[in-house]
Amino acid sequence: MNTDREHLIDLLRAMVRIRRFEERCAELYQAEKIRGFLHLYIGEEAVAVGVMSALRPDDAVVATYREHGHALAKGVEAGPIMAEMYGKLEGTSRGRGGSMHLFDAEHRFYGGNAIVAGGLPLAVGLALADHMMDRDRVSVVFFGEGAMAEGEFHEALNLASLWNLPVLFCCENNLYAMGTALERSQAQTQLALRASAYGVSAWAVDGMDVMAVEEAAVRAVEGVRAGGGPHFLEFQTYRFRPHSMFDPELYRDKAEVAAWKERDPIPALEQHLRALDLITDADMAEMEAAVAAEVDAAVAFAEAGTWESVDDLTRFVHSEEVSV
Amino acid sequence: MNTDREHLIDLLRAMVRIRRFEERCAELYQAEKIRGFLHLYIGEEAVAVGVMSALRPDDAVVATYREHGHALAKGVEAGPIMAEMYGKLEGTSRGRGGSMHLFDAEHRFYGGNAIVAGGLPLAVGLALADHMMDRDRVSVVFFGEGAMAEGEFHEALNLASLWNLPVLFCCENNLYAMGTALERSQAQTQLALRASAYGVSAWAVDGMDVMAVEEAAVRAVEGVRAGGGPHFLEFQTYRFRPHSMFDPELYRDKAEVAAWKERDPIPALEQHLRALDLITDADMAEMEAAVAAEVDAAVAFAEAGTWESVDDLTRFVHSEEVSV
Amino acid sequence: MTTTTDVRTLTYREAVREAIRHAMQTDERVFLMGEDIGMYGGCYAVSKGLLDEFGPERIRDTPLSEAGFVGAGIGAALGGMRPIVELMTINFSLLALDQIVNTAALYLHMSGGQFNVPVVIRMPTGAGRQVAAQHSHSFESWYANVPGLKVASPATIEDARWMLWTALEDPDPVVIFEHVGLYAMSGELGNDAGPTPLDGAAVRRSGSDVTIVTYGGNVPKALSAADSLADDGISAEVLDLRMLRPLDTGSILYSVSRTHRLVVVDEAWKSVSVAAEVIASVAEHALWELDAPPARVCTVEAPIPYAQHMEEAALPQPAGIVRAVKSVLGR
Amino acid sequence: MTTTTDVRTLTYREAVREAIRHAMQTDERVFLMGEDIGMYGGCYAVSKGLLDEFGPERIRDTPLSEAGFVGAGIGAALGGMRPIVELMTINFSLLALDQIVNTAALYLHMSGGQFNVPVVIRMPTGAGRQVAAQHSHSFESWYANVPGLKVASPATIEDARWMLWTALEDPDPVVIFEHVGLYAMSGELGNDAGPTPLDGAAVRRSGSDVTIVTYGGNVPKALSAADSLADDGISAEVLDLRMLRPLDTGSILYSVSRTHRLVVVDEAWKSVSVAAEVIASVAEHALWELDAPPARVCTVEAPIPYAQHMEEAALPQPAGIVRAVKSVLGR
Ligand SMILES: Cc1ncc(C[n+]2csc(CCOP(=O)(O)OP(=O)(O)O)c2C)c(N)n1
Ligand SMILES: Cc1ncc(C[n+]2csc(CCOP(=O)(O)OP(=O)(O)O)c2C)c(N)n1
Ligand SMILES: [Mg+2]
Ligand SMILES: [Mg+2]
Repeated sequence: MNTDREHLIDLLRAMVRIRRFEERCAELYQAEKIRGFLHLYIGEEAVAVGVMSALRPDDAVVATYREHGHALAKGVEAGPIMAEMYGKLEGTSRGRGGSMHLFDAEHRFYGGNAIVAGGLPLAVGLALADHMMDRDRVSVVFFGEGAMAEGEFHEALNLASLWNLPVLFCCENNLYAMGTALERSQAQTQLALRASAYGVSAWAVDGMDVMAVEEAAVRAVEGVRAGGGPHFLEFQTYRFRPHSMFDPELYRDKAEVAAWKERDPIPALEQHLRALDLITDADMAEMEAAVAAEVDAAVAFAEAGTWESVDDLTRFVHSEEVSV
Repeated sequence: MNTDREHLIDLLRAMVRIRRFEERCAELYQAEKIRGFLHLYIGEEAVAVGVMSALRPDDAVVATYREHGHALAKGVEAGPIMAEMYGKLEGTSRGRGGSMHLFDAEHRFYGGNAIVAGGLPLAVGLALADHMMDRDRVSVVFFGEGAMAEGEFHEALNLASLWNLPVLFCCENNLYAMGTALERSQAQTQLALRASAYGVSAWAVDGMDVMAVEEAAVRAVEGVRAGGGPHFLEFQTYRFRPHSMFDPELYRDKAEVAAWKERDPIPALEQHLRALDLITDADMAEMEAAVAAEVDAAVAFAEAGTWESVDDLTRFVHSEEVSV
Repeated sequence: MTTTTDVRTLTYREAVREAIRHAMQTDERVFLMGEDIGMYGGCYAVSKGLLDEFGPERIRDTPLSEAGFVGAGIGAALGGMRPIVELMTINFSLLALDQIVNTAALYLHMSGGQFNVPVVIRMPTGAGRQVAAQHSHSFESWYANVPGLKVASPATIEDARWMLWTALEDPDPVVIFEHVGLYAMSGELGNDAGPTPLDGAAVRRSGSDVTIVTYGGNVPKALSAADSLADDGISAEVLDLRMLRPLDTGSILYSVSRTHRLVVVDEAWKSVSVAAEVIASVAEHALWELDAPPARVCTVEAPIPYAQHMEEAALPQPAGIVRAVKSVLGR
Repeated sequence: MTTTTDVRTLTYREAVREAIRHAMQTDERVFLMGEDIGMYGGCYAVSKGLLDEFGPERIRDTPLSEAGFVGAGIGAALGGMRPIVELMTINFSLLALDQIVNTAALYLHMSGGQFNVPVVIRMPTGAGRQVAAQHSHSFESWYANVPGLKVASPATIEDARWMLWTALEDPDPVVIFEHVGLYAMSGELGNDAGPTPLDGAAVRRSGSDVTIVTYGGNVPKALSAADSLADDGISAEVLDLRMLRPLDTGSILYSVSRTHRLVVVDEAWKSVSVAAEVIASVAEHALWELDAPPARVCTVEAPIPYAQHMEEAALPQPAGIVRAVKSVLGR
């Protein structure tokens, strides 16, 4: 895998970007600038960043309601994402979707699907289209370990495997589905093993180590693109924040959270770079400053945004012109 | 297992009963006495007979649209079953269900569910009730290999295993789901292996050998009743007839059907008994005569049946009195 | 006339919780099953605290498997239990519709009267919390179309507290819709209150100029509209359907036969809504009673958007109800 | 006036098959996906022979996974294909409703206009073949409630042959319901016939005394009722809705404004049916045009029974339509 300095610093910057962006989101939620459900990815950044760096721009991504990090890592601009959370017309979805429904056709970012496991059949279909049109693109779908109990997960894995489709299934196993711990939702908690029962190549990866994530993703994406059929990666990770801003967190104890924070992927990579003398305080300060500026600009963009006219409520219920 | 003469002859009689009953059904379908969908179990009798002989009367059975054999083996009388197919008021379901929807509360026969895989969550719930009420009953659900692609299969197996419920999952792998061969519907065709991925005890059984079926069922039922959690049995069997009376059978060749007919469970057991000199021509003749008489009586019962009054169309949309 | 000692104040959320607790204390066959109702405390905090009181067997957290656990609830009901199955929202209930319709609603009739299914299925419905299109819809009308189901829509503290009791006594499947906008509503409940029936609409405000028929989360909106209409000298009767199936056509006709004017408020999309059924029933049975064409105030026919001003504009609001009433009255 | 050379006779089933074949020959992005459409030849033999012509990639048999393959069809549409997804019957479509509603219908609006979903979903609907409660229902009304979907109900050979073409040209999801009772119907098709629109009802028989509004499998029943009414000197207009969403209210109002009497025939259960929507729309927009209360002829509100006499009694029949028309006419 690519271990040169610039690349590692890019990975670090990508994670820091997501972290700072979401820390700001949390503040803006308190300030009631952002409303509805807000699900933060803080703690899991290594997964989206590592996987996206293994993709081509023309590969597709389907994500969940916890998708700010995936959108940013896939190349969606911070401004429109923030504007979307503000409910502004300049948002990725005209302010109609909010935090849970980011979309970006240009970057082949298919949402922002808030039906747990609902995105899996969609990704299978995107891959089916590529397969039938002889395109060597990969479709990547992210979902949590809780989604693996859903029937749609089962049907999607069987279809993708049966038809040998170019799908990369990325399970973000953060040990909880809202308040439901893995062992209370899955009879078989070795998720990669579960997936391999569908005849797909599957393995578990340390989701707190962005280099490990990238290495696994590169291998899996190569396999998928080469016609090796769907692959499944279980990323063992953890969310540092509550499920959503409404979550009283009655179901896990502080000690567990603290222990996982010890494994925060951002300081981990920073230490690694420092140990190799690949990064200096100045570099870090510069990076943080650049990211802070980007987040400020995103907030400014959102603040400056406009409101969609209520006259447009029914606009795009159907397409405006026939796209044949 | 029980290998004494009487018992083996009972198993043979039970299979012959189902075979002759359904052969008559096929004739009555041609005669348009039976209408709608008719799915014959011919060739698979060893499965229902072997499993039922391992059950207690108070164990529950949930079956599919291909359930004549299961109903007969569970103790439902032939007369009401035939009357049901005639659409008569004296049928198991007042003539409202027909071939696909046999029900019998007295024998804890819960249908006759024609939604593929729809019966699995139901069986899980019956078992949950027994579990919560500390009853040592077993709930058995029959389904085809095609049902294993459905999300409801997945959700039911995970729930039963997660909650360690007394369910026996009986997969009747007859290699086809209508015209879809196993390898065209399942990415992983080793079904017992697939089931074991949910953490349930699972193994494959020769579904053409009633003694093997019974032995496996006895072991599995003991395990379930003893609190060992759900078990899964894959019965490798074959339907000798078309999927339903509408099936042109374009999807399989005569040779394959012929090869499986060589393994017909009824002659197989008869030969076994003859080899051991446990049965004579006279015994067989007597058995066939008795069965023929029973089938004739069932047809007579159906013919003599009455039609439900159309005034009762909405009767039992809701219960007639509160059953609290 | 009640004195303060005869009544107490509680929220709709507390009323539902109390109803569940009461049922579980009274009948050991009753249990609650659903996603995150236990350890998490319930997505809308309805079941908060019940896990400690009743334990994990009877406050049973489920995996994300809507078809699976709703089907298991149906099976448990067939097995002699009295399950209360909670779906996290009506949007996710689409994943369980096969079990609710093809099994729960059909089994008694299809079995010739042998297998009744005493299950109660509860779920939050409706919009207004800026949670966008996949969490804000109202599909009650689909359930109201299905014979074999009873469909309840408690809109008051009393019904929130007492309809569940009647539903659990019912031998057949009952689906209860709780509008997310009502959970925080607080109000008085008489200490002498008791089980409320699973049939019959209720006049929440009587009036003589127009009948406003509504249900669930829109009852408060209709009442506030009626208040402002009163300021303009218009006396509006507000009829709360309470049950969407069976529909109390008699009460609708009775009210319309006195007011001769009808406005139906329904948070569902207008086309093929419960509101359509209400108007159709009146047209069939009391056409000559109408002194003006009836009107519907429904959600704009589009997915519910996130932005607050767009969501507000999409949903029925008191101002819109007032406008509709005035136009029906030719004012 | 057409001579025999201008027309040919074919069945509804053949018309649908020809429509699929034509689309697949014309546009390589089109493919057919569903359960047993290939090797088996189609549960209703609609797709018989297409596997040999187009091969297993484009006549794609699926496992029993309704949510999975319908979702995959939606994804393939987003990926640039033009999938025709076949569900074996409407009853099983409940298993795919989450994907159809929460994904296909919402994606374009929820994404602010970025992701249209050009998928066509076909399925048989309706009763009359003695296949009992789990195979005989009519849930079209649920689909007709959902913004973002177009809902088609071809009732003639021409629409069976040509609506699919228009549906495939549509950039958004279209759901097509084919009544099982129509597949064997045969009739003439003009060789000059071409694409039929996804909006607009059609007068199948014009008349002056009463408007019979219906759709799908009940159009032939309404026409035969109109025949016998003619014998009694009653001139009935039969309006075939063709599309259940969007509903052509204009044509309904136009017809009623001439006949002043309305009977709606719908195989769905009466409560909250498309029939209710038709009557509600007329009451809202043309109340004064009605010289008599409108009437509905729908399926008895019970699961469809197997026994032939019971099933017949449960469903709308010409005799019942005649009775309803006469009572609306006060005869
Ligand atoms: C079908 C469905 N059921 C329930 C929900 C409510 N819900 C939203 S997120 C969530 C937990 C999902 O957990 P997991 O899949 O592990 O993802 P995570 O949130 O941990 O990233 C639940 C139950 C939903 N959105 N969709
Ligand atoms: C949910 C659902 N989808 C499709 C069907 C139509 N159908 C009835 S039986 C059948 C094949 C089932 O095959 P399998 O499960 O192997 O059982 P078998 O008929 O072989 O005994 C199909 C597709 C159905 N009844 N239910
Ligand atoms: Mg999780
Ligand atoms: Mg099979």
